[in-house]
Amino acid sequence: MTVTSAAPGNASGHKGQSRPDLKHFLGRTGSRFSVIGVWALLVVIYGVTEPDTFLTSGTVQTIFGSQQALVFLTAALLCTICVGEFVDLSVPSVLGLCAIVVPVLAVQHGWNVWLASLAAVLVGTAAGAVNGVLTVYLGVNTIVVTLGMSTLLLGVALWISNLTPVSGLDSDFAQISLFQLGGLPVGFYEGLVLMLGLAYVLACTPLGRNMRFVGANREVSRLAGIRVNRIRFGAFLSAGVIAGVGGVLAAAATGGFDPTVSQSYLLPTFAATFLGTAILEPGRFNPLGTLIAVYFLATGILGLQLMGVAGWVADVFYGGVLVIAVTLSTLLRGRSG
Amino acid sequence: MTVTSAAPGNASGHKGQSRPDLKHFLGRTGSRFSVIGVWALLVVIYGVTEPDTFLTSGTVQTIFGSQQALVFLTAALLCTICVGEFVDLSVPSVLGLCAIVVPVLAVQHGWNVWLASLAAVLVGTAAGAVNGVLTVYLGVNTIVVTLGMSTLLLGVALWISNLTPVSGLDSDFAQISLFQLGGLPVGFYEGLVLMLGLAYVLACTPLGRNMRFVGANREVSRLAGIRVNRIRFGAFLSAGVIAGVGGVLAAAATGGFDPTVSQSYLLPTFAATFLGTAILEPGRFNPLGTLIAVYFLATGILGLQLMGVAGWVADVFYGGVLVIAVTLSTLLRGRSG
Amino acid sequence: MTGSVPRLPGDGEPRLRVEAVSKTFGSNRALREVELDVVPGEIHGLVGQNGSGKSTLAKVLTGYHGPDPGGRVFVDGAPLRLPVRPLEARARGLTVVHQSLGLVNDRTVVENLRLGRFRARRMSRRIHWREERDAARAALERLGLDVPLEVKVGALNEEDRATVAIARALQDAQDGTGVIIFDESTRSLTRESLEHFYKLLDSVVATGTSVLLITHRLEEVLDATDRVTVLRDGVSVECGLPTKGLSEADLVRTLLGRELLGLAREKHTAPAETGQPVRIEGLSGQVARDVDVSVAPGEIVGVTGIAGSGHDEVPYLVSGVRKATAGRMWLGGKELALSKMDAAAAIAAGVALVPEGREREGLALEMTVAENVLLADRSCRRGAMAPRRRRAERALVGQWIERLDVRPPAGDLPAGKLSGGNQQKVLLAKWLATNPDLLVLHEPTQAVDVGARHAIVAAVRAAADAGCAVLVSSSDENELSLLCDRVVIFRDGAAQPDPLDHPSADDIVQAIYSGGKRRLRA
Amino acid sequence: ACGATGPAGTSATPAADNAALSDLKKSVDQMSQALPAYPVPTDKVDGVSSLRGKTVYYIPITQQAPQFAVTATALTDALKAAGVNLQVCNGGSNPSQISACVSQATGANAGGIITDSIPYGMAANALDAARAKKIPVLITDQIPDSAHPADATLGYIQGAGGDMLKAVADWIIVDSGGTANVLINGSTDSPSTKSYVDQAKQEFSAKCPGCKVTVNEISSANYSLIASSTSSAILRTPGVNYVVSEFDQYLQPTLQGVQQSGKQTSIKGASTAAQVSGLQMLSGKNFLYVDASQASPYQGWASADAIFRLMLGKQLPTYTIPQRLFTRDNVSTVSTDAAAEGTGSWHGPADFPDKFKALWGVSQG
Ligand SMILES: Nc1ncnc2c1ncn2[C@@H]1O[C@H](COP(=O)(O)OP(=O)(O)OP(=O)(O)O)[C@@H](O)[C@H]1O
Ligand SMILES: Nc1ncnc2c1ncn2[C@@H]1O[C@H](COP(=O)(O)OP(=O)(O)OP(=O)(O)O)[C@@H](O)[C@H]1O
Ligand SMILES: [Mg+2]
Ligand SMILES: [Mg+2]
Repeated sequence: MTVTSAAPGNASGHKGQSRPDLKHFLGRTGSRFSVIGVWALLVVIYGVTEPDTFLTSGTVQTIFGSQQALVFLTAALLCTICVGEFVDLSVPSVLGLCAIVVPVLAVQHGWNVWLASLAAVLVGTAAGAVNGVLTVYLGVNTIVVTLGMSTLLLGVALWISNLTPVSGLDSDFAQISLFQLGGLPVGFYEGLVLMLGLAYVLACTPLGRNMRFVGANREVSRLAGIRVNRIRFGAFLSAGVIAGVGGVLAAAATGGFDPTVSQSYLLPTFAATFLGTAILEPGRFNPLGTLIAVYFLATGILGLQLMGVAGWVADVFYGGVLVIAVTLSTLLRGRSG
Repeated sequence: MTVTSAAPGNASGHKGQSRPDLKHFLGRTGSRFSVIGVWALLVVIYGVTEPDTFLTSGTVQTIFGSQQALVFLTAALLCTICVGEFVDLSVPSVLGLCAIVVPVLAVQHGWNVWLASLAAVLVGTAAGAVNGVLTVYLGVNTIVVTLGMSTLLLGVALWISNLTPVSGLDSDFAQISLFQLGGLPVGFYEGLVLMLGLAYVLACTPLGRNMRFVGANREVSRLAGIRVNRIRFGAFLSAGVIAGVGGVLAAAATGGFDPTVSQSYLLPTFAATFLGTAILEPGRFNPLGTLIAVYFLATGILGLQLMGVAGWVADVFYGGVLVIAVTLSTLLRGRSG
Repeated sequence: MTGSVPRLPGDGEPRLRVEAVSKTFGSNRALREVELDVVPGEIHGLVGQNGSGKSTLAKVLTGYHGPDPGGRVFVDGAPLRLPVRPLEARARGLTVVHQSLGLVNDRTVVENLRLGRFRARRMSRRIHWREERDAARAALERLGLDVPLEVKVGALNEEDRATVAIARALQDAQDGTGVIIFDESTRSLTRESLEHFYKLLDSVVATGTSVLLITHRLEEVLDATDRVTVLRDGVSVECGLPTKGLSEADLVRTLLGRELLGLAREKHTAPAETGQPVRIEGLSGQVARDVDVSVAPGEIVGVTGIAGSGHDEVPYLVSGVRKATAGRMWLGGKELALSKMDAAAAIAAGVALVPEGREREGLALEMTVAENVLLADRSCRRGAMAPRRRRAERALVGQWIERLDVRPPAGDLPAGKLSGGNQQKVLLAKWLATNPDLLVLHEPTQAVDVGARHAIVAAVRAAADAGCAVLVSSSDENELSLLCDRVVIFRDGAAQPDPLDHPSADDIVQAIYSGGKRRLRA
Repeated sequence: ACGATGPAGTSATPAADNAALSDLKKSVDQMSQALPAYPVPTDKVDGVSSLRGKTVYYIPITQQAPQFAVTATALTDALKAAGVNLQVCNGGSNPSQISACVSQATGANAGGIITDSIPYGMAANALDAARAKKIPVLITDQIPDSAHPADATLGYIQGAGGDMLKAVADWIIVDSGGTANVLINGSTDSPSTKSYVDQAKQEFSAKCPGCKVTVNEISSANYSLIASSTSSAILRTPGVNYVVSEFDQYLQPTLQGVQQSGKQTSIKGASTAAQVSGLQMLSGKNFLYVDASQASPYQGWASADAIFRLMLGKQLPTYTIPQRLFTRDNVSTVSTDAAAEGTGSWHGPADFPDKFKALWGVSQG
C-alpha cells in the first residue's frame, strides 16, 4: 500500500528552506562576493590616492605577473586539502628544493637544463610520494609528516646548494615562465590554466566529487566503493608534481634560486588558500576563490608599497585582511544558513 | 526471563584489552620510551665521538639552559591543542610581541621595567582573548585566525620597535631568567615548573579531564554539562598569558629583543610538540613528553654542531627525527593497540 | 492548548512541568508553546514523527539549547531558570540520555560515566580516582552490566554503549526525586536487554523518580508507559494521554494527524523466479560461522537473532566492507570469494549496502543530498575525468527524492540538515539508485517514524519487485515482519535451519527466544 | 692552540710585533673617530634637472632590517632634491618577489633601479630585462659580480661590509694584544657576505700571527639554530674570548648562544653594521665591546648620485662608504637614537647633503 503523500503538517518544518527570503539571499551573495567587492574598493582607493603609479599597465603586470610561485603552491595545497588532509606544510619546501635542483644540476653539474627540470619534477614527485606513503599507508599524522618533510627538504636544498644562492640559468630557458603574451608573462597563464583545470576537476568530474567525499567522510566514501587511499595518495603525489613544476618555473623566472627562501612562501600560501574559503564558495576550499585571493592580496600589498608605507604595514594588512575576511564570511554564512 | 549478565558475544569487543600479552607490552613500552632510548643512545654516541667537548658541564648548561622560550611556547601550544584546537600558529608571534614590548616601554619610553613586564603579559593575554573570541564565540576557523593574528602581531611588533631590535634592559632584571641555580639559569626551572604544572592539571584534575574531553568531542562534552566554550576560551587565554610570560623572560635574558626573530620559533615549537606525542603517552599530546622532546632535539642538534657538521645537517636531523619517531610510534601503537 | 491536562494522580506538584516552551531555529519553529507534565513515579512517553521536536525539547531541558523567551519550566513545583544551566538542571534531578548517546569512543568507561561529574579534592584539586571508580561500578552494577572500567568505550558494542549512557544518567537519580529523560536510548537494545531495562525502570519509578521516554517504537510506548504526550510539528497535541486501553492505531492517528493506510503487512509474494538466486555459502566472519543463505531475485530475506548471534555481521561481510574469513557468493552467474572482496569489488558486482551507522558510514553530512544520492551511482558516469552529466543527475536525484518522499525535497541542502528519518531515506536512495542485484540492509528503519517507515518499506518492496534480491539484517521484529518473505534466525553465529515464512512479529520473537511474546513491562 | 702559538709568536719577534700593534692601534683609533668630512665626489653632474619627474625604484632585500629604512629615507631626500620620485619595493628576502619588484620597475618604465644587498644572480633575468630596456641598474652593498661586469646600464657600490669586518678584526687584534681567539658567526647568505668573512680572516692572518680564527657558518634559513650553533662552536673551540656577529641582525641569537655556553664573562662581543640597538648594547655594557657602523644615510645620497650619473650616461666614480668603530668608550660621543642615525651625524658632519646638491646643481633647501 502507499502512504498518502504530503501530509499537511509534515512540511511545515522546512518553510525556511523552501522560500529563500531577501535577507538570506543578501547573506549568501554577501559572503560570496564580499572579498571581490573589497578588492574593487581597494583598486578605487589606490587609484584615487596614487593615480600616477597605481593606474598604470605596470601595476597590472606586477600584480598578475608576479604570483606564479604562489599560484602553484596554493594549487598543490588545495590538492591535499580537498581530500581532507588539512595542513600540508611541506609544499613550500618541495617547491624550494625543486627550484634549486634545476640550477644546481644545470649550472654546477652541467646537465642539460631540460633534463635538470625533469629531474626537479621527479624530486617533487618523490617528495609527494613519501608524504603520501607516510600519511596514507602508514597512518602518521599529516602535520607531523609534512612539517618534518618540510625541514628535511629544506636541509637537503641547503646541502646541495652549499647554503648559497645558485644562479646562471640560461635566459632562453627563462622563456618558459617569462615569455610575454598579451603583456603578461606566460607563467601567469600557466597558473591560470592549472587553477581552472583544478576547478574543473573538482566541480565537474566524478573524480572531483569523489575527492570531496573523501575529504568529507572517508568511511562513507570507502563504503561507496571509492578507493580512498588511492585518492589520498594521488592527491599527495599531484601536490608534489605541481610544486615541482612550480619550482622549475620559479627557477626559470629568476635564473636561479636561493635555497633559504622557501619558508617565506608558507604564510602567503596558507593565507591565500584560507582567504579563498571566503570567496565564491563560502566555507569551502575552492581553486577559483584561492586564485582571486592570491591576486587580491598582491593588489593590497602593491598598493601599500606604492603609497610608500613602512614594511610592517604589509604584515598588518595581510594578517588583518585574513582575519576580517574570513570572520565576516563566517558570520554572513551563519546568518544566511 | 532474565538477562544473563555478559552474554557471550557482548564481551568479544574487548578481549584484547583484558589480557595483555608480551608482544602487546613490548609494543606499548617501545612506543612510550623509544625516543628516550634514542636520546640515551645519542648521548652515548656523542660522548664516544666527542668526549672532549660533549662530556662537559658546558654541554649540559647549553642543552638545559637554552630552551626556555621553546618550553614556554610549547606549553602555550599545548593549552589549546589539548582542548582540540589543533594548530595555534600565533604563539610565536605573541611571544615575540610581548618580548619586544618590554624593552620598548622600559628603554624607549622609560617605564619601570616591572610595569613594562606587566604590560607585556597583558598584551599577550589580550592577544589570546582575541584569538579566543574569534574562534570560540564567532566560530572562525582556528588556523585562519591564528595565522592571521600571527602576521598581524608580527606587524605590530615591527611597528612599535620601528623594525629594529631594541635592547638596553637592566642586567638586574635579567636575573629573572639568568640567575644561576645549581649551574643552570633559573629560566630552566621556570619552564620545568610550568610543564609539571600543566601535566598535573591535565592528568590529575577535573579541569584537565574536562579539557581532554572537550578536545576529544565538543558536542558530547556540552551534552554532559561541561562549559565547553568557557574551557576553550580559557585555553586561548592561558596560551596568551604563558606566551606573554615567556616573552618577558626571553627579553630579560637577552636584555632586549629583535622583533623579526619570533617566526623562527614556529618550526621548533611544532616539531617538539608533535614529537612529544611519540613519548610517554603515545598518540596523545602531553606536557612531559613535549618537554623531553625539546631537550632531545636540543641534544641532537648540539651534538651535531659539536661534530662541526654543516648547517644543513641540523635541518635534516630535525625533520628526519620528527618523521621517523612519530612514524615508529604510530606503527608500534598500531601493532599493540 | 489542544491537549487535555488530566488530573494528576496522587499528591500536589508534578515532578516536571513544561509550560509554553518554544524554540526557533532561524525561521524554523521547532517547538510551539509545548506543554508537558510528568508526575512523580510514572513512565511518561513522548512520541512524535521525525523532526517533531522531541530531541529539541530534551535539549532545552538540559540547557543545550536556550528556548525562546516566554516559556516556563518547573521541577517539583519550583521554577527552573531559563535558559537552563546544565549543572543546575542536574542538581535538580533532570538528566538526559541523548539520542546520540554522548560518549567519547577513545575514552574509558569510567571516564565516560563520570564525565562532567568529576570531583576534586579540596587542596590538591586532584581527582579521587578510587571514588570515581566505585561510583562507576555501582552505576553499572545497577544495570547488571559487567564491563571492565578501563576499556575504551569505542571497543564496546552498540548495546553496551547504550547501557553505559543509561548508567550515566541513572547514577544521578536519587531515589524518589528527579526525572530521567531517555531520547531513543532503547533503539539499539535487544529484546532481552529491553526487558531488563524496563525492569530497572520499574524499580526506579517505584521509588518516585519519574521517567520521560522518547521512542519511535509504539509497542514500547503502549506496553511500558503510563501516559503519553504526543508532539506534532512542535505542538503538543496530546498531553498525558493515559495509555491504558489505547490502541496502536489510535496512537498513530494522533501522532500523524491522519489515518495511516495499510499498516498491516499485506502478503507480499515474490514474483515468479526470473533469474538465478543469489547464493551465499560457507560464510564465516568474527562470529558468523559457515552460513548458507540464498535470496532469489524479488525476494526479501531477513536475518535476525539475539545480540552477538552474528546476524548483524552478515551485511558487512557480504558487501566486502569487512573481510570474511571464508565464504563464496554466486551473484549474477559469477562466483565471488568473499574473503578477498573489497567494497569497490562488491559494488562493481552489484551489491549495495545500507549500513546502520548513518553518521559514521552512511552519509557525508556536509555534502548535499544530491551529492550523496549520486555518490555510489555509476549510471551517469563516463569516466573519472569526463564532465558529469548534470541534467541526468538532477533528474535522477529528483526522481528519488520524490519516490522516497524526502522532506524538504531540496537536493542542494546539506544532508546534515535533514532530520534523522529523512537522512535514512537519502541513504536508501543512494543505494537504490545504483540498481543493485543484491540490496543488503542493516536496521533500515531504525529511529524512523511510522510514516517514514512506510515510505522506506515501500521503496524496498518496489526494488524487490523490480528484480532485486534483498537481504535485511535487523533486531526489530516489527520491521522484519513488515518487510520479509522469509526470516532466518541466527544462534551463536550459525544460521538455524527452517527459516520462517512470512512470519508475524510474534512468530519472530518466539523463534528467537523460544517463548511467547510478553509485555515489556508487567 | 692559541695558548701555545700566542706567547711563542710574541716572544719570537716582540719588537716588530709591538711596532705593528701600535701602528694598528693608531689606525683603530682613527677609525673610532668621526670623519672631518664625508668623501663626497668632486666631479659635477650636469643635467640633473632633466631627470625631474622620473621615478627611481629602490629594492632592499628586505624591509624587515632597519638599515634599509635609513638608506631609503636618505635616498628619498636626495632624489627629492632633484625632483625625482622614489618608489620602495620590498624584496621580502625572496627571489620571486625581488624579480617582481624589478619587473614592476621595468613595467613602469622607471628612471633607474637601485638594489640593496641583493646578488645580481638572485634576479638575473629580471635585471637583464630591465637593462635591455635601457633602465640603469645600481647594485649596492654587494661585491661586483664577475659574470655581470659594470657597464653603461649597470653600476656597483660596494658598501663597507668587508671594511667594517676588517676594522673589527683590527680592534680585536689590538684589544687582545695579538693573542685573540676569535669566533666569527659568518653568514653564507650571499657571495658578498661570505667574502666579507674571508677578508676578515685575511686581515687576521696578515696582521696577527698569534690569533686564532674560527668561522661558524650561519644562514638566515637556519635562524633558529644560530644560538645553539654559536654555543656549540664555543664549546668546540676552547679558549674563545671574542665572538663576532657578522651583522647586528645576528646579534641576538649570538648573544643567546654565548649565554647558553656559560662563558659570557670571558667573552667579548663584536659586530658590524651597527644599528641603534647595537649602540644601546654598547652603552649598556651588555656583551658587546665593539660595533662597526657604516654610514647608511650617506650611502643613500651616494646611491642617488650614482643613479643620476647612470641615468645621464656618465662614468661612475668610486664611492667609499665611510665606516666607524664604536666601542664602549666612544659610544657616548653620539646619541644612540634613530634620528641621529638618520642624519649621518654618527660618522661625521651632517653637511654632505648640501655638498651633493651643489654637485648636482640643484637649489639648496
Ligand atoms: N541545531 C538545529 N538547528 C536548526 N534546527 C534544528 C536544530 N535541531 C533541531 N532543529 C529543528 O528542530 C525540529 C525538531 O527536531 P528534533 O530533533 O527535536 O526532532 P525529534 O522529534 O527529536 O525527531 P526524531 O524523532 O527524529 O528524533 C526539526 O524540525 C529541526 O528542523
Ligand atoms: N543544523 C541544522 N540546520 C538546519 N536545520 C536542521 C539542522 N539540523 C537539523 N535540522 C532540521 O531539523 C529537523 C529535524 O532534525 P532532527 O535530526 O532533530 O530530527 P529528528 O526529529 O531527530 O528526526 P529523526 O527521528 O529522523 O532522527 C529537520 O527538518 C532538519 O531539516
Ligand atoms: Mg530526536
Ligand atoms: Mg533524530
